[in-house]
This record gives sequence, C-alpha cells and structure tokens, in this order.
Amino acid sequence: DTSAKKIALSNNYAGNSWRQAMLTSWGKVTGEAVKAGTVAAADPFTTAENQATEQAAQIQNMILQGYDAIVLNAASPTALNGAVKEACDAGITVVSFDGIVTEPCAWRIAVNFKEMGRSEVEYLSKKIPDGGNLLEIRGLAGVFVDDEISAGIHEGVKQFPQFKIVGSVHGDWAQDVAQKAVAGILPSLPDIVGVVTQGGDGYGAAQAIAATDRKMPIIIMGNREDELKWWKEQKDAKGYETMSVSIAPGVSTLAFWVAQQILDGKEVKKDLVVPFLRIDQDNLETNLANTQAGGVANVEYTQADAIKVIEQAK
Amino acid sequence: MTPLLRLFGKPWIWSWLAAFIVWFLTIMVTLGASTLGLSQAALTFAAFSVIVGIGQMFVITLGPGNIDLSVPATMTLAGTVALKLMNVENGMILPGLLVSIVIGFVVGLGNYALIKALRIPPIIATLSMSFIVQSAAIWTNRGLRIKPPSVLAEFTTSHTLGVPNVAIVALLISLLAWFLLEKTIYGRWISAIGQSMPAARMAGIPVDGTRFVTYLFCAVLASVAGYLLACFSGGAALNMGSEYLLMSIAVVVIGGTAVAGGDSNVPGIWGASLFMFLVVSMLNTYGLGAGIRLIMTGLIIISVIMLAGGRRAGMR
Amino acid sequence: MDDVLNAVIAVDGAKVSFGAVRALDGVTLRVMPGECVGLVGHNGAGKSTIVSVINGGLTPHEGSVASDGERLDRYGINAARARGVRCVFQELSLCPNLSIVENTRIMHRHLGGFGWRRRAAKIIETCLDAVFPGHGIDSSRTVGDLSIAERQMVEIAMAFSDAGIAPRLVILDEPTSSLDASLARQMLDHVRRFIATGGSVIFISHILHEILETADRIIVMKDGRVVAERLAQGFDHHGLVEAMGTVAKEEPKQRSAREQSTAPLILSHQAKGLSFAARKGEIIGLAGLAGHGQTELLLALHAAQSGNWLPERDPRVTFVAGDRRLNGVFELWSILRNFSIASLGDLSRRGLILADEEQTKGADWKRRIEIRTPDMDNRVLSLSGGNQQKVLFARALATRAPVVLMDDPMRGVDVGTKQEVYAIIREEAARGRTFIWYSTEMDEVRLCDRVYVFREGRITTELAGDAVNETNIIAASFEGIAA
Amino acid sequence: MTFRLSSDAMRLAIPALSLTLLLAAVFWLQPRAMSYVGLNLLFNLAVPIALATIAQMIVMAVNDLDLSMGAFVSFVACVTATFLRDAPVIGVLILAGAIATYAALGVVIYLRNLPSIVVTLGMSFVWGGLAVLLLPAPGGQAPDWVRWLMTVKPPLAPMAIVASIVIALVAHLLVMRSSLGVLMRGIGGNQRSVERAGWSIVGARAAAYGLAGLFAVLAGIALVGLTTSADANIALRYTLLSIAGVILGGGEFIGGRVSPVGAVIGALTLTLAGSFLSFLRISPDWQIGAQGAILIIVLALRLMLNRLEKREKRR
Ligand SMILES: Nc1ncnc2c1ncn2[C@@H]1O[C@H](COP(=O)(O)OP(=O)(O)OP(=O)(O)O)[C@@H](O)[C@H]1O
Ligand SMILES: Nc1ncnc2c1ncn2[C@@H]1O[C@H](COP(=O)(O)OP(=O)(O)OP(=O)(O)O)[C@@H](O)[C@H]1O
Ligand SMILES: [Mg+2]
Ligand SMILES: [Mg+2]
Repeated sequence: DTSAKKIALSNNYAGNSWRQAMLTSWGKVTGEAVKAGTVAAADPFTTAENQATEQAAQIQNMILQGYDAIVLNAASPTALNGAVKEACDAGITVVSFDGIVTEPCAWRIAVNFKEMGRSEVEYLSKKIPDGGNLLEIRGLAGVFVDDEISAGIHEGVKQFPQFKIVGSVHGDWAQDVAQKAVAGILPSLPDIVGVVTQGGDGYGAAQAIAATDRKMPIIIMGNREDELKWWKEQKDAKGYETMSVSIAPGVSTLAFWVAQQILDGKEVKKDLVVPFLRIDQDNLETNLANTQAGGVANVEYTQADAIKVIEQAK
Repeated sequence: MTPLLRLFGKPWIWSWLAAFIVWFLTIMVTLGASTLGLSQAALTFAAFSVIVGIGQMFVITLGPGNIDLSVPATMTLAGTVALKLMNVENGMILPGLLVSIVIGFVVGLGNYALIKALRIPPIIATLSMSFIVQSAAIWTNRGLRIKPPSVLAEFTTSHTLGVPNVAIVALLISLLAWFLLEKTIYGRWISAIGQSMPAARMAGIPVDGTRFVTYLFCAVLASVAGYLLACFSGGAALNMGSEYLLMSIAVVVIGGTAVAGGDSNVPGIWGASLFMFLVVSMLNTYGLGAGIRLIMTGLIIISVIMLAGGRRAGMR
Repeated sequence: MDDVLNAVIAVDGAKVSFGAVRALDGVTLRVMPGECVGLVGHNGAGKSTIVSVINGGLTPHEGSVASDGERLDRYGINAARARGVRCVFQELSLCPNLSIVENTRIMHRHLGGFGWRRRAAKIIETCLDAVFPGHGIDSSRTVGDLSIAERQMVEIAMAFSDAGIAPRLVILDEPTSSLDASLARQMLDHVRRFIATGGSVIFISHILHEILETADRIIVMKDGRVVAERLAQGFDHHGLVEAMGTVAKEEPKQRSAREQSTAPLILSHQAKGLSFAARKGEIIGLAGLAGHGQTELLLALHAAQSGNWLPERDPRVTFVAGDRRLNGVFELWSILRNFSIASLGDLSRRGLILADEEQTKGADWKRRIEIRTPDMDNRVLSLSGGNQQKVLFARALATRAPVVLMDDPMRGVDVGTKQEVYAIIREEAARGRTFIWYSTEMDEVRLCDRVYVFREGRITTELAGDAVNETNIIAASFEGIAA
Repeated sequence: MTFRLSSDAMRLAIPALSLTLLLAAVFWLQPRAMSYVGLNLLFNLAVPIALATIAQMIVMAVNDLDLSMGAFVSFVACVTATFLRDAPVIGVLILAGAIATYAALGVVIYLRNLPSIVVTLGMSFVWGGLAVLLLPAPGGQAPDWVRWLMTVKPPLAPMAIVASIVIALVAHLLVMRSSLGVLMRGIGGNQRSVERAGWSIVGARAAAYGLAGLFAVLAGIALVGLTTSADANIALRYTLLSIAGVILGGGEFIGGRVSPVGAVIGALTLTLAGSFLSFLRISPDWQIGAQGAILIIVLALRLMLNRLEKREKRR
C-alpha cells in the first residue's frame, strides 16, 4: 500500500517541447494516481538554469521535505551522485530516467542511446545502399546523451563503411541553433545524402538546407510535431522518405509507476530498459494524428505497463 | 595621419578584419565555391545578433554595470506570443509585430522599474526579470510550436538582390541607431551618462528619462529580433533566445564599444556579428572537435581585443 | 655652483611635451634645505608638470634631476620617495574606499609587517594633530565619508608624516583650494614650522597672498618656462600678477550696493535655519566654514529646479561644479562636447544637433573666456586643471538658465582668469541673471550682494550690502562656538 | 559623540539581516531543516559557491569582472576528478598552471589596458574547451581525500557551517586586514594614487588575479568533493551566481568596495533562496519565475534595511 507515500519529480530543464510534454504527461498521469489515492503526492520540481549543482541542491531539499521517492531526470549522469547517495542514505528511493545517474543505489530506466544512433545509419544503408556523405548534428558538448548517440552513429558508420561523415556540428538539440550551425557549414560541404541527428534538430537542418539549392538529403527526424509535419508535407508533395526516432517524453510516467512499485515493496532490478519510439514511413500519419500540435510524439504508461516492464527485466 | 592609419585607429576595424580573415579561410577550403552561400548565411544569422547587439550596446553605453540579461527571455516571449496570436494568418502580421513590441515595452519598463525603484544593480535586476519573463513564456504556450504566417516566413527567409531580407532590416535598424547616437541629443545624453552619472545630472540631462528610454529600446529590439527569428526558423521555441545572451554582449565588446561606457560604435557590431558566426563555421568546416573549437573561439576573441585594445591605449 | 651641491632637488633644463603641447620648455629650478619655494603661474603654465618631474612620476624628455649634488639618472617614484620627496597633488589622491589608516599604509610602502594598523594610526594621528590641531577626524573613518576639506587635510597631514624616511621636501600643489581660511592658516603655520626645522617646501597656489606671506622665494612660470625668480620680499601682489603676464587689473571692489529688494523673487527654498531666497539679478554668496552645508543647499536647489525624467526646453538652473572630476567633466569627450552638453537644447532642431552652430558657439566662448587649447576638438583631459574649470564655466554661462549655481567654482583657477570670470559674472548679473555662489575664498564672498552664512548645515546669518565684510562673515561662521 | 556605524559594518549588517530573515522563513516552512543534518543539506552546496564568490570578489576589488568564473570552476572540477585523483603530481601542476594563467591574465589586462570583461569572456571559451577535451562525457571521480573533506562530520556544527565560517575568516584576513588586501582594494579605489606611492601595480594585479584563481581552484575541488564526479558544464552558473553573491553581500562593481564576510553571506543567501522556493511548492510553470522574484525580494529587503540604516544615521 503506497497511499501514504509521497513522490517528487526532480527535473533539470523545462525549456523545450520535449520537456514540456514530459511535464504534461507527468501531471496528467500522477494527477489521476493521486486522486485515486494510489499515492499521497507527486510534486514536480524544475530548476531554473539546467545545471547539475542546482539540481543537487534541489534533491537535498527533497530529502528535507521528506519525500519517499524521487523520480529524477538528471542534468548529469555523475555530478548528482553525491546528492543521490545522500538521498539513498536517508532511505529514499531514487529512480532516474532519460538523463540517468550512475550511482549504484539508484534505479535506472535507460534508453539505449548508442543503439539509437547506430540504427539511424542502418536505416540509411537500407535506403541508400551505395552510401555517400553524411552530415552529423550533435547535441550539447560535454553532455552524456550527446556522447552516446554520437558514438552509436560512428559505430554505425564503421559497420556500413560506404558512408562517410563529412561534417559535424553542434545543434544543442535546439532547432534554431541547428539551423544556424548547418547553414554555416553547408556551403563548404560536398554533396550529402543523409543527415544524422539527435532529435529536436531535424527541422532546423531541413530549413537550412531548403534555403540553398541543394537536393534535400534524407534527414533523420526526432519525433517533434514540426518535424513530422514537415516530413508529411514532403511525403505528400514528392514522396520524401525518412524515419524518426526519439525517446518518448511519457517515460516520466513509467518512472513514476516504477517508483510506486518499489515503494510497494516489489523486487525491481536496478537497470530497466525502455525501447525508443520510432516512427516510419507507414505509421507516420497515425503518429502525427496522436501528437499534440507543437508537441512530441508520445506514449504514456500505466501501472500495468510498468509491472510488465519490471517482469520482463527479471 | 594618412587615411589608412586613421582607419586603423578606429576601434571597429579589428572586428571587421577578423571577420574578413575568417571568411577568407573558410571559403578557401572549397577554393571559393562556397563564397556566395557562406556570405549569405553569414549575413542572415549576423542580422539577428546585430539587432539584439545594438540594443545591448545602448545599454552598455550607459556606463559600468549597465547590462541587459533579459534579452534571451524577451526574445522567446515575444516570439511565442506573437506566433500564437498570428496563428498562421497573414492578416495578423501587423498585430503580431505590435504585440511583440508591446512585450518589449513591458519588459523594459519592468527592468527599469526594478533598477530605479528598488535600486537593484542592472545585472541582477535584468537577470531576475529574465526568469520571470521565461516563466511567462512557458506559461503562455508550453513549448507549443506554431508556424509563422506564410508571407512572413517567405519574407524572412528570402533575399532581395542577393541580400537576405533580415540583413536589410538589421541594416535599417543599424542606420537608425547610428543616427541616434551621432546626430541627436539623445545620443549625446547616453554617452554623457555613461561617462559620469553625477556630471550628467548636474549638466541638466534628464538622467532617469534617458536611461529608461534606453532600457525600453533594448527590450523592444530584443522582442523584434525574437519576432523575426521565430518567423525565420519556422516557429518559436522556448529556448530560442538562449544563445543570444552571450552573443549580444560579445558582439558589443568585440565590436569595440567601450565596456566602461560612454563610447559606442555601430559598425563594430556588424563586424563582430559576422565574425562570431563565421568563426564557428570555419572551425566546423575544418572539422575540429568541440573542445578545440571552443578554445580557438576564445583565443581568437582575446587576440582581437588585444590588437584593438592595445592600439587604443597607445593612441591616447 | 655650491647651490646645486646643497640643493635637495635641482632640476636642470627639463623639457616635457604632450603631443604638440610643450608643457615644460627648459625649466631649471632648485630647492634648498630650509626654504619654502612659491610657484605661481597661469593655468597650464606647467606647474603640476614640474611637480611630476620632481616626484619621479614623469621622466623629462630632456634635462636632468639632481639631489644633494648627485645627478640621478634612474630617477623614479621610489627614488624620489627614498630621498624624502612627498607630494600633495592638485586633485585629491586618496583611495576613497579605504580608511585613513589604510591610506596611510598605501602611502608608506615600508610600513608593513605585523601590527601595521596600530603604527599607521599613530603616525597619521600624530601628524594630523600637529598640522591641524583640534581637527576632530577619527583615523578609522573611511575617506569616502569625509568632506572634501577633511580629505584635503588628511592628504596634507599624510605628506608631512614620518614612517621611517623623514620628509625632506614636501610639494603642495594647490593644497588650500578646498580649505577655508582658518584651516589654510593652520596649514601655512605648519609649513613655516617645517621650514624652521630644516625641511623644504614647494608651494603652488593661485591665492597670491598665501604665497607672498609664506614663501621665501617665488618662481613665476609662464608657458612652460620660468619667467621670474626672486626672493619673496622682492614681489608685491601687483608685481606678481604682472610677472605672471596677466594685465594687472584693479583689485576686485565691493559692488556698489544696488537696490535689489524690488527685483522679482526668482527662487526660494526652505532650508534649515533661515529660509533662502534669491531675486533676479542678484549675486548671492554662501559662506561659512567649508563643508557646513553649502554644497548640500546647492544640490537641493538643483534637484528642486530640474527634472530627472523629461527634457526641458528652458532650464531654470544651471550648475558649475567645483569637484570637476566627480561631477564636472566628461573625460572621453572633446572640449567642445564638454562645453555644449548643457545647451544642446538651443543648438538643435527637433532633437537633431546642429553641428555648425555648436562649432560657432564653442569658438565664441573659447575666445570670450580664453580657453588655452589649439583646438576645441582636443580631449578635455589635455587641458590643465584651471582650463578645465573654465570649460565648465563656459558650459553654464552658455545656457539660458536664469539662475547659475556655483559650487566653489574657482578652485585652481589663476588670478587673471578669475578677474575675467568675475567681470563676466557681474555683467551677466546686470543683465538679470542670478548667481548663487559658494566660495571658500573671502575675496569672492565679498563680491556678493548678499551672503548667507552656514553653520552645521543650517543658515545662521544673512548679511547684505555693507554688512558683507570679512569681520562679519568670520564672526557669523564661528557663532555658537565657545570662543 | 554619537555612535557611528562604519560603512564597512553597515555593508555587513544588511546581508546578515536578510540571511537571518530567510533562514527563519525556511525553518518555519520546513522545521526538519533545523537540525545538524538539515543545516548541512541546506548549505553544503553553498561552500563551493562561497569560494567562487570570494574569487569573483577579489577580481571585483580591482575594478574588474570575471565572466569566466563558471567555466574555470568547471575546468578545475574536471581536472580534480581526473588528474588530481589518478596522477596527483600532474594534477597539482595543472592547477598551479591554471592559477599562474590567472595571474598572467591580470598582468595582460593591465599592461595592454584591456577590458577585463572581454578577456574573461574569451577565456570562458578556452576553459570550457579544455574541460570538454578533458571530459568529453561526464565522469571521473573525486579523490578520496576531497570526498572525505566535504563529507566530514565535525562535532557541534555541520561541515557546511564550519567551512563557511573558515572561508569568511580567511578571506577577511586576506582582503580586509593584510597589507596585500589593502593594496588590492586601493587599486580599486584609486589606482593612480597607489602608483604614485611607489607600488608596482603589475605585481599587485597579478597577485589579485592569482589569489582569485586560487579561490576558484578551491571552489572546483570542493564542488567535486560534493558531487563525486565532474562534467564540463558542471559549474557554468557560478559566473552569475558569484557576481550576484558579491552584490548581495554589499560589494560594488567599481571603487574597490567589497566585503568578504558579506560575500560568503551572499552565497549562503542565494543557496537558501533556492531551497525556500522548493519548500513553497509553486506551479511548475512559475518555478523559474519565482527564482527571479526571490532575488528581487532579497535585494529589495537590502534596500529597505539600507534606508532604515540611513535614517538611523541621520538622526
Ligand atoms: N597628460 C597630458 N596630456 C596632454 N597635455 C597635458 C598633459 N598634462 C599636462 N598637459 C598640458 O601641459 C600644460 C601644462 O599643464 P600643467 O597641469 O602643468 O599646468 P598647471 O600650471 O599645473 O596649471 P593649473 O594651474 O591649471 O594647475 C597644459 O597646457 C596642459 O594642457
Ligand atoms: N595619461 C593621461 N592621459 C590623459 N590626460 C592626462 C593624463 N595625465 C594627466 N592628464 C591630464 O592632464 C592635465 C594636466 O595633468 P597634470 O599631471 O599636470 O595634473 P594636475 O595638474 O595635477 O591636475 P589638474 O588636472 O587638476 O591640473 C590634467 O587634467 C590631467 O588629468
Ligand atoms: Mg596644476
Ligand atoms: Mg594642472
């Protein structure tokens, strides 16, 4: 019985549509759970400046506030370990997702970001067997996810040596930054057949390329509604083909349910894996229809889903 | 002094020189094939830095400690609200622009109210304000991305005679700024205030009024830049201004405006904005990793200021 | 020749130029032990520059410096200090953010080590007591909290203080400019005592009677050259003025008492104590000991009469600063811009500055008030202190404001210029302008139609007409002190 | 004679009062914080901020501003979590080199008459780049002694409080009492007169920047001791935080008016303000905005107390 338990969400950033969708999903699902009396509280907290030190302070405050579990999307996989350890020592359950932490006492709901990067190149190899030049758009330098996805992409290029990465820019997962960076490097690049991305930056790349007279390469998308919509337009107009892949923001609700299960006394493995959400040419329309305007393609989880994920991991 | 020497005495020449060298090195990679593309891209993206940079320059001219950190949040709020209001309708373009200008007004008003009424140093006042504005942006649309009206999207992304339209807008704003600074009483006033506030007061300058107008001007330019940027990049995002915090300050100081206030300079903003865009493009083009790229950017900024600043010290 | 051998400092043929300006053009000068040398000259004559040469702050482009008969090739600030050269600079040069004790630490480089605070406090307090008995300045106070007169007192005491190396030559560059008569008296007395014990002093002042009564020998400079050098007895006031190259004008006379009480009231203010009122065309003096609320009244009048938010077409008051570094000059600007800033309203149309009219007006005033510069487009800091002050005067007079507030504006202005300015003030007053004039100099106060005397922040006495004289003013200044 | 508060004492009284008020509010909202463990949790992350604030304050004392503080502390954190643990000798050398670089910056800024803001802005890219090169992805581990130092449980008062007091004390002795401190503040107050007294401005500025570098290095080390590992972006917010801390503590941008004890109090206040907010439970939309509001309130408080104090003084 967890009806007296209090859960907190520690979030480090709210400044993009993915995080907004994540917070919305959290609010929706936990709101119902609180109303149904499953848990006593599920309060979300967001830091102002997207900094590990600020989030560490936030977690320490949660310890003082007496939460029973902390669901955590971390600014850094390691820099919060000190605070997380303190939470564990205070008897608090810590479940990290998306931005996971390496501290052994915490649970991790991870996406295999490396595989995500590799699969992008694999997809391209099927569409363009002859291979060609690729442009890579990376995220924020020095951040774990950026490093992982990029490593996966380079692994993929090794696996399919017909591809060659001829340019690499940092788009910070923001489409205007990506647009600027791509526009700056594009004039000096040879022909490119594909753009491998990390999510949130595909539309910006498309805008930058559309502004030149180049042929539109295959740009891997990242599940944002604007990206999907652009893809749909291109598909309807000239049969443009690509794929889109990202982690679903609703994973915050899975983390919530996992935390609830742990508080309920369930035996749960420390490392859980969720699949990433991939959209292909044939299910584009369905996904687009389900995606809120300006939002991100999403999946929200129920308690039953969580139990299933936990069972599978055993 | 020969004309050439006199040119080298100008504080803005160094940013232009740096921009030119970087531009040249970049196009040489493709032996000149990328000249047009790179130049157009540089003008386009420099335009946004120029617009916010000019506002920031006016504020910095007001003297030590004056700076507006609310620029990115203002851009975001103006962009998101305007796009939401226009809701892809071409007929709403003007009301959209108006609303973003009003937002700039309100933010500027808030900034100066904090600075004046609560005596909070500008750097902290505008930082606090930016948090509130950012919250307001989140609250109004939660990261919703709405496309700009088609006419506006077309206008911001296309060229006239090979020159990007946004660059033309930025040029017009620069001319206005130059005119204000060099030819009007207002320009004299902000320069005087920047050198010594007590002296300005005793010389009969309406100090508060002038500072207030300057903070308004900066916020309005930021909101106009936000409006244009949102239309240019096909929709507003909650993080769309974040880049322009450092950028707006960097282009002002690299452009040769005195950080201690009292002395501003418009051409330098252009040189520095082009430079800031081109240096990233160059380092990207040469395929350098993020770490090296950052180090090079820093070292180049320092060398530019060494050349420019050292020169000025010698001139005295 | 044995002159040079005994001289504390001997400068030979020093030449210094700043760009096109010849600040020193072959100056030769000696200071003997036990002697006070008076140094006079018009603004920009090069007095402060020769001071910089002597204290090691400036290396002359030509010429040499010798001390005790020994030619010093590597002469610098530290060499000068080691020989006991001390300096009170024309503009105040203490650190306003530090306490008096900490400033003493800065001035005496070798004072370090454990317990320096105690030692520094002792040194400065001893010296303050010696120079300004009854000063009432607590050495732990922050300099920024002191009045300008108190700061000048501290600085003077600092120069005479002894922390290991005894002062042998003290240079005083217009030390009395912010002191009232009684404090100046104390200082001059101390100078005589110092001389009597064998010390040397170089004393620069534009207040000639101070020079005449204190100096043993007087050197007159003009345009970077020494033009006359005689024992003090060899000069009288008239002769000194003549030697400086100013056409000797008659002594400022008391204005003939004019019928003022019928002129319309133009300004009134409820100050502490007696209420303050000014009529059209009056010259009103604010007197009393320095720092007793005169500047505050001027600032209050200015604040009450000028807006901070909206520009005004017709300014009601204008202000001439005395502390020009703090609230006078705009350092980055040219002389012309510094001059025109207060009257831009008249030099513009719809907010647009009319550059030609600005030039014309600038040239006009440059001539009228004789600002010594080849070009009004030079930076204002290239002017000597007195000339900067003239620019500030011109700035205020060029406006149309009917009331001119003056905060001891003649600090560091030479005699010739003063006479010119007095004439301009009288002329403008006759045309109906009102002047409200705070001054630390009795000669200036006596020029006024009416005088308010301040004591501890309040107006205690009002004197008018024939009652405006030294005896009455001094009596009123000390009123209430058990004497 | 009436009792007169020196301007230094006033500079201190106001921040101290606002901290007390805020602390009272936090205790009222969250009584659990009123304990040994609670105080440590509230304040331990303020320790590196306090050190960085002192560093920033020293730079501000000579009329400059350091915009690279955050990037530099991040860089130090990366060095600490990698070299200082795996190869202590090289680690110490690197950190010493970093301090020397700071001192050199002070010299270059003075000699070439450069605006410190621009130079440090450039340096922030350099430090950031070096940090990314060192740790392309977050990682590394805190040396054991650092970890021990930051988690030690002294009797009577928790580590965070003890450390803050020690930092304030040492900084006070260095900046307010020592000759070097007087010299540095003198440069901020009136560089020309310090020069005329025969001091070497180059040397003094090098010392000031070097000292600032030293405190920033300590900040980085302390930070890693708390977080156990580092990443290249870990302390970017320290730039603005440290400036805000100095201002909150009664320091000023120019004129050499600073207060080390105030700066530490300012850093504590900023940290506490964040906690205060999370205890308030504001709607997620407005949580960021509330951080702005609290900054405004704390500073407005400063103004109010300032006014009271002035009235007191005038009486
Ligand atoms: N740093 C400088 N740069 C340019 N010109 C200078 C500089 N210092 C002095 N001068 C010029 O040198 C000349 C001598 O100036 P100085 O200050 O020695 O005059 P002064 O006799 O002290 O005048 P005052 O009575 O006004 O103090 C002046 O014409 C002044 O403008
Ligand atoms: N390095 C400099 N750059 C620009 N102006 C300077 C410089 N040094 C001195 N000046 C200015 O030149 C004028 C004469 O300088 P000087 O050294 O004689 O000062 P001073 O006579 O002691 O002070 P004052 O300015 O009151 O005459 C002063 O106004 C001073 O501010
Ligand atoms: Mg002089
Ligand atoms: Mg002079």
